[in-house]
Amino acid sequence: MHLIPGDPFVGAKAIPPETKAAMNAKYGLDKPLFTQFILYVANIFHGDFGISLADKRPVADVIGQAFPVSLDLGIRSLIFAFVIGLLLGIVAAVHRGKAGDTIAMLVALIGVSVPSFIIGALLQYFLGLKLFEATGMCVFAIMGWDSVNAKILPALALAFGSMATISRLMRTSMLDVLGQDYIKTAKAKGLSRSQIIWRHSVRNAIMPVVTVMGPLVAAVLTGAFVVENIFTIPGLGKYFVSCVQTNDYTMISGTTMFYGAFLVFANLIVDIIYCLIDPRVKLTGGKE
Amino acid sequence: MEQILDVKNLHVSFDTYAGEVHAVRGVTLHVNAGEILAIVGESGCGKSVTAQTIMKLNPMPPARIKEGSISLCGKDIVAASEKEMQNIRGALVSMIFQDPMTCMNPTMRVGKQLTETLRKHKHLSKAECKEEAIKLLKMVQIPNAEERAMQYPHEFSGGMRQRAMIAMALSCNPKLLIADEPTTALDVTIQAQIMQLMGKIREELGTAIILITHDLGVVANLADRVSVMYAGKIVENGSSKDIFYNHKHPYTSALLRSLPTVDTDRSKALVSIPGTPPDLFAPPKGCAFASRCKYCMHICREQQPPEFTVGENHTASCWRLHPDFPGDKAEPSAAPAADTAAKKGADK
Amino acid sequence: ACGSSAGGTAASGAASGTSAASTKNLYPGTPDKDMVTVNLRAEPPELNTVQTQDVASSDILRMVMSGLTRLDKNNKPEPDMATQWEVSADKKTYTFHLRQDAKWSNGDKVTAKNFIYAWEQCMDQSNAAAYAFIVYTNIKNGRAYFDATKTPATKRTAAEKAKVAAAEKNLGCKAKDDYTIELTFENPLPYALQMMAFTAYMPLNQKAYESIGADKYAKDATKIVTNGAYKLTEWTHDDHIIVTKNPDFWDAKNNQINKVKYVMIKDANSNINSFKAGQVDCINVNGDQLDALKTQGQPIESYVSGANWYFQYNTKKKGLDNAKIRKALGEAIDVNSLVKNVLRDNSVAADGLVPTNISGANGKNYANGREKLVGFNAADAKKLFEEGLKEAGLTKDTFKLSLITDDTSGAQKQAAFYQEQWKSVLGINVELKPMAFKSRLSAMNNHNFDMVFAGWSPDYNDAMTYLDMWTTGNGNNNGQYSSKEYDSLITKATKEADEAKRQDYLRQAEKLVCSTDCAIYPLYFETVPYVVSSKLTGMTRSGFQEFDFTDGAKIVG
Amino acid sequence: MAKKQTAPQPAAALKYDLSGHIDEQAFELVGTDSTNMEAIARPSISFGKDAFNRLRRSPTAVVCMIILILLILGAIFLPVFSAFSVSQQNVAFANQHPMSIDTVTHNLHIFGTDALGRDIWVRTWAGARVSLTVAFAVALIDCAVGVVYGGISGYFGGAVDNVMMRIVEIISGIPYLIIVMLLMIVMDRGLGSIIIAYSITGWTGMARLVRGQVISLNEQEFLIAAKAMGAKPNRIIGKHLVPNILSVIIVNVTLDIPNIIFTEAFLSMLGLGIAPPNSSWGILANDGIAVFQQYPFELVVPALFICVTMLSFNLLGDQLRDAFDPKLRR
Amino acid sequence: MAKEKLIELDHISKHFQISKKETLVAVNDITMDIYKGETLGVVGESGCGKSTLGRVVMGIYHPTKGTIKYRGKPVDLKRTKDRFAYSEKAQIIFQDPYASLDPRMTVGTIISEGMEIHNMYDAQKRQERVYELLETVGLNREHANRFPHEFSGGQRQRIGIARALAIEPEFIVCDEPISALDVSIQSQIINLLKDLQKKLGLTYMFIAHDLNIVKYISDRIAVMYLGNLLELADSDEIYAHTLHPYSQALLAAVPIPDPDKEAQKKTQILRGEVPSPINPKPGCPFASRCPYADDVCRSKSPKLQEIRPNHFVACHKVQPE
Ligand SMILES: Nc1ncnc2c1ncn2[C@@H]1O[C@H](COP(=O)(O)OP(=O)(O)OP(=O)(O)O)[C@@H](O)[C@H]1O
Ligand SMILES: Nc1ncnc2c1ncn2[C@@H]1O[C@H](COP(=O)(O)OP(=O)(O)OP(=O)(O)O)[C@@H](O)[C@H]1O
Ligand SMILES: [Mg+2]
Ligand SMILES: [Mg+2]
Repeated sequence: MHLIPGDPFVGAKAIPPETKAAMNAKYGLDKPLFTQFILYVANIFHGDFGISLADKRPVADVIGQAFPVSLDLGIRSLIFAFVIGLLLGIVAAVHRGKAGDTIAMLVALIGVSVPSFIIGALLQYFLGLKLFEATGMCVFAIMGWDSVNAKILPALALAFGSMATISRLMRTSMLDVLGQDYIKTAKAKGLSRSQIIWRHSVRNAIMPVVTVMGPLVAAVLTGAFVVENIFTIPGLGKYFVSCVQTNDYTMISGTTMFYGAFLVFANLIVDIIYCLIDPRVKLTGGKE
Repeated sequence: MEQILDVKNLHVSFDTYAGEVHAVRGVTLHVNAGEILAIVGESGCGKSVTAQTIMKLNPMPPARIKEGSISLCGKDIVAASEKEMQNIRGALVSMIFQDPMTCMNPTMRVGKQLTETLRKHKHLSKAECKEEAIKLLKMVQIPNAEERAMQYPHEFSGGMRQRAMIAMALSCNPKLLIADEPTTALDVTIQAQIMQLMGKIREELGTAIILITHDLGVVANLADRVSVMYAGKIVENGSSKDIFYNHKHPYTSALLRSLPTVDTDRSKALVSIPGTPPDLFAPPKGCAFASRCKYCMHICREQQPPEFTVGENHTASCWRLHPDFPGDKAEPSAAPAADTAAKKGADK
Repeated sequence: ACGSSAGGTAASGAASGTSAASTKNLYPGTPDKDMVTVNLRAEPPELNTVQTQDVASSDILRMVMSGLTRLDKNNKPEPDMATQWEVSADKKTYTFHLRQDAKWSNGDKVTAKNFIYAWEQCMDQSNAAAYAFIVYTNIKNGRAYFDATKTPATKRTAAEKAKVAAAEKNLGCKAKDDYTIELTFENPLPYALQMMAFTAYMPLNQKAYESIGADKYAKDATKIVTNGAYKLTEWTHDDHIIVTKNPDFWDAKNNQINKVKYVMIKDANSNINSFKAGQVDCINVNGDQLDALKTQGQPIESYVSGANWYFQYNTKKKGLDNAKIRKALGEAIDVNSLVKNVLRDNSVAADGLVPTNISGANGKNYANGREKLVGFNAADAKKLFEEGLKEAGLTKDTFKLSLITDDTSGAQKQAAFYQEQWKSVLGINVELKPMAFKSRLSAMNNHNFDMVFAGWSPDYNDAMTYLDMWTTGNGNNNGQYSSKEYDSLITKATKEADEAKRQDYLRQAEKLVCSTDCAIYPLYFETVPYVVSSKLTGMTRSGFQEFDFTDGAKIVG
Repeated sequence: MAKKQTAPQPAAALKYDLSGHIDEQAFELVGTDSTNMEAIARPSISFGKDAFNRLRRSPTAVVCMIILILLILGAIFLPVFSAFSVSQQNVAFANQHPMSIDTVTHNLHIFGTDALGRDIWVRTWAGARVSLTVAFAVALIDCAVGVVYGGISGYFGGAVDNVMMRIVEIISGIPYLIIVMLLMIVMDRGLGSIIIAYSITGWTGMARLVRGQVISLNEQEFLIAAKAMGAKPNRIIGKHLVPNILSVIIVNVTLDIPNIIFTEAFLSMLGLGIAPPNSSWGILANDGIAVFQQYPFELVVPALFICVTMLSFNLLGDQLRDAFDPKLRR
Repeated sequence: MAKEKLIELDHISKHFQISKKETLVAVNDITMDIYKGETLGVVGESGCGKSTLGRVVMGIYHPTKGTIKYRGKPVDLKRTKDRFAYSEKAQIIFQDPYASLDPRMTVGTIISEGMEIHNMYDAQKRQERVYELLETVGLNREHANRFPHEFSGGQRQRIGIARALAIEPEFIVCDEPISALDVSIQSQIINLLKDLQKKLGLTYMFIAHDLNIVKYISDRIAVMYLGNLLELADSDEIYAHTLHPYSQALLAAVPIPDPDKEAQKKTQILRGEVPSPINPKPGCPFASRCPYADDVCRSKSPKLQEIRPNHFVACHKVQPE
């Protein structure tokens, strides 16, 4: 970690060299690198990620406090992304080649085409400020994370990108399913179109979408930085970025490790969900 | 006899990227109550398209009924709306497909899939459906029906799945069952089970069956009547006996003789039909079989042969059956035995 | 951070021309009648007075903690925990008398020992307090104490303990009784009373500090014990802080706002949006927002922050060791155009190194009557540059220069402006190197730069805070400027008790460093424009009190 | 196109009246027609050509291609032929609306000026240069590394595959942002650094894709046939695998490029983009977002360019995927 | 006919490790010889290991156990050199005419690839040979520049045959070359294969599940079930004296394209399902469906025995008289 130029204790003011040495001693940075590393690893086994050099709080505390917020935001945005994305994908697939398809895919494409910092700023301006000025009511709060109306816009802004991914994936997989023989069977039974779509297609079409949820969770959590910054949300995303900029290396390794572990966990959850919706997959074995 | 299905001069085309595919080019056929009609023909000759058009299962577009009429139990299918078709499908006519592995929804319990038709058409409750599902599975001789109904398709073997598919198709007692190559994907020993089951069903339930297959052995085993298709047209139509013993069309005859049987002499070459069937993108203007037919005549290349009646319920489309056909001048060495009969039949 | 003395009506000094009376405030602010919300912009990283070193933390600390003195509306020290004091003739010894009714938030009495304990903690080398030097260089024999406390208290050997005890005995700070403190300084300290309001000199409740533990102290709302006008009642990290009026505070009747909520909005758009949407009552605005608000007719206020921005040259680098070249590089910049067209936030072009809001001798500000030391002069710049290059044996093509800036968009924008100015006036291409703040400081400390666009904000309200750093070998003298004359001027000023003489030494030094030798080149003094909702009046904002609600701030309407 | 009738017409085209008597001549035996019975009605067309034809017929694809070509040409030429340079300032004429005339040079600012009075038109095109260069360079590197890595991993399988895929998992397990940021801080700012930083994490997606494709192709009978004929690995990879996954690679690259443009914008947003006074779309958008409430067009211009480019690449990728889709071929 | 052994399979097994605990026994302990110039038919239900056996013989899969001898010499297919030499002698034709041709190559390239690999002829001669081969299999020379997807199934199958013939092999594994084809096309291919055999003296291992065709084309027939060889005999012998209960059921199940004969035939329908080849139980593999199975069958696996001259059967119930 010492590769990064700069020193964690450099403040705006120069600190007398004696004080700096004292600081290094206090945080164990005067020891040889190797010793520092061993100590760090040893501490991690005790659940101790060290003390954030920028915040002076234990990294574990920072993560413990900020991550639930990020998770809340992430889950909300994933729900948005999932529900809207699936609907768009279904609409597009069912109306393949027609206006519905074009519109749904255009919406999705715009979702991937506009960077989240622009979407966030626009949502805040139009749905936050302009709506407030028009109605005189605080329909969506502009900042904060303490009320329900504050949690909608950020989740939406964060959802856009993954929503686009999901809807495009859903469209492809839905088209695939709609071309399957068992859909023909269902049709031959006299089921109506909506019955065919909802009873026979959606569940099967969701499965490939579920498999990308793992990486999507990662994207959402790390991408949260921008949105957390715009909407002033006390989440982990911004620590994740700012710790690199401030050379806060206990925080860097702490968050990286935590995210790594979380992503493993998220993938595990995705696997479990996959097993729940696909009866062919057993938890122990592979696919048939 | 009561006619359940009457298809007249059916033309179906597909509009594809590369052009129009004339998949069905004037099919006329009918099915009587309780009989088994087999449709045989080479791959791509339009059997499945014909069958699916009867139920209007083809996605339209790209498929398009260009001409013709279909009457199912007196209902005009061509004019029927999608809503009306939904009420007809499964109730009046149902269908089973070639590959039982892909024809069942992998994420739905077999019992539920089995009784969806009942819920839709007979509005049975969930509990009734469960009972019904078990009954149906028992009907198609699946052991442990109670347990099996709660399982998913992947837990079934291929033969069991095809039997479950049959049960599914029969759940609403349809008048007509269309079986599109029901045994092609199965092993012979399993095929024998399915054939036996189909025979039994026809006997016990009196369901008429359209059996689509490549396998003339299966036809011989099950069919009452046979329609032979080639390149989107029916070239010969007749009772099973007519087709096997008294065929009038050179294609039928070549087809039958190209099959080796247990008794075929191994030292002799098989009778084979050279060439490949025509591409339905550009069907030939004359008889589609002309280029592969060793009896081909000038007229065959120019004009499509009309349907000639050659016996009771036996028709064939070949210019050699035309009353003006002068007979074979220089008889090819191994003329089909049927040729003499053909001349006889052509004298109306 | 801060400190203050007489003079300096900063808020009015450089404020924009708008007067609150003529324009109507368009924004009613937050709906809550009991609480005001202001944007603090960043999470305060450290509320432990021993350790704190930043503006955001001291904003909160000045609300919840009380030192011996506090700053009034005009940044003048007034009594707080000390009700009165005596000063010795040599201005080296101060005797403070504490009020006897003051209480900590845990109910303990505030005593003289609390102050001595706090200062000792700050000076204790093993605690590694960032502002230890501001205590130990001032208090008599503080340095010896600092040197004695290398090992942490818990690990000291008997010999070390004895050494520390001896050093403690010699320290210039004594609790004469529970409510009297005698404080002796190393040198005459004319700004000692402002210094007593600085966070490093605030008291500490030893019992609470030790039971919570130094590492955990003040890391949460429940882990801090305060003695100030407000109590820290809510702290969601990186989201908001709420302070609530302390009814037991001696001056409680003058504190009219019940609760203050500090939010931490960084994004510029969110900042203005949340103000307009009535989620915040006071925000700082940037030049673009200021223009738009002005057009709308919203009254704008501002204060001089005391921060000055300048070029720091690496005087050891070939070419930049030439004073003419250094001067030419500075004079080539049309700062007035920058301030007017680019910044547009009422900042003013610098005429010297020490900003206008710093107090000086005779009750007047230091900058009052100072000669103009720097400024835009294209013709002179060109001439000096040619001469300088010749002297240094360089040409425009062989002279390669780079400028390090912060990587914020504002800094990068300015850097692009300087780059273009150098190109058009001097005809040289300067490479820009944007860096993260910490990386920039590290490059500076390692003397690994040609030029840096840097800023300095005052620690206390005296010109010395801008000047002593350029002495030979000073930790902040990153350009390695070294002048015997300069060093002696600063030493003289330190020892001088007479205010006018002292100011004269300082002015000579200032001229030497930024005009004659041109080791640095001051560009502009920062002004902070802000808007306040119509709900909130009477709040104090200045370079030394970024937010203060104790002096008559009110919720109206 | 496919309707050409290849059957030769008999010399004497006869007309037959079905109702009446038919000439005996018509019943003359001609026998099998050996030229026609194996005839293929459709003209020969290679896979690539077929895909290209299909692409050409899609208006969306054509429009996208035109837009992208215009963008590339614009990026190459427009900054050179502009009245302003990228860094030229007129601070007294800052934040002007599009189509305003400069007070000093009296030239037209087509997209107006930015906060330093620089011409947004030329900065946008110069930005296009940077953004597109980064995108293409990264895509190329990703592609090269990913194909080789994924190809080796998929082809050899077993333990090699296991180890190689674990490495990929670890790399893609660490959020790419942190890797890129760490690298960006260690390295000097500039185009090269951005390209390297993003390439270091970017190739894993391609590697996985290629590996999956190779594994599924490996089971294909035509590959087994090649192996049965004694083909060596280099032949199998070069002649069979690569051509067969090429379409997937192309599609993936097309869909990857917008992501890279996106990342560049994001890094610029974090202040990690290229150094001023150079411009990139990310820098422009980031500058624009700060003032969009006051000068909306300063955001609209770069945002529009980013959107249109991303849209074009995405749509083109989708169209390419359709064009290459074997299911749609007949 | 003096029978010269071309390939000898000695206790060949092929297992696939599906997971840590599950082993799929695709081919189980098969010993048999393939004589030069003969056609050995292999029949059995889907999934019984026919293709796997064919691929093991081809050297595409390495046998888990057992050895293969070619012309009396053991070939170690793990060695690249051996395999390369062997690949010149043995070729394979696949079932799926769609998947077995590289869609990105022209027919000409597909056919000449083998010759290139084995460095046969120069470029021009190769081209001529491509035309020659195309005509041999009944296609036109113009087809050399076309792509596989433009051909019908039967045509593609013929291209596959041309490819196999290009390097002039001695031995061809035909892995269900006709199952995917139409009746009328099947006979074309069979006639073609027979012609080629006569002309070039080829040896075939002909895998199929249509017993009528196997009988027609093969000199000897091997009946497989669940990876095991159950019966091996001359073609006529096996039909005349079907000994194994499974072979009997298999033959009986084949429908005859003759309504009268079908009507008379009494089919005995097998009950029960084919067990899974994963971790197979000991005992006779057919025991679960065999109408004659007893406890011995269920516990002990039968050995292949010569019951009649050149007629081998693996069944406890069929013992030499
Ligand atoms: N969706 C479609 N789009 C275009 N052409 C189609 C479509 N479906 C079928 N066809 C064409 O219609 C013709 C008849 O097809 P059909 O499926 O009826 O053949 P089949 O006789 O059932 O063959 P098989 O025995 O292989 O099932 C074929 O040439 C086929 O290519
Ligand atoms: N590469 C492989 N990995 C794992 N299992 C395999 C593999 N190849 C074949 N198997 C399994 O081995 C068994 C025998 O397969 P094989 O393909 O030899 O059967 P087959 O007799 O050729 O069947 P079919 O008639 O369907 O072609 C099957 O259960 C199959 O699933
Ligand atoms: Mg079909
Ligand atoms: Mg096989």
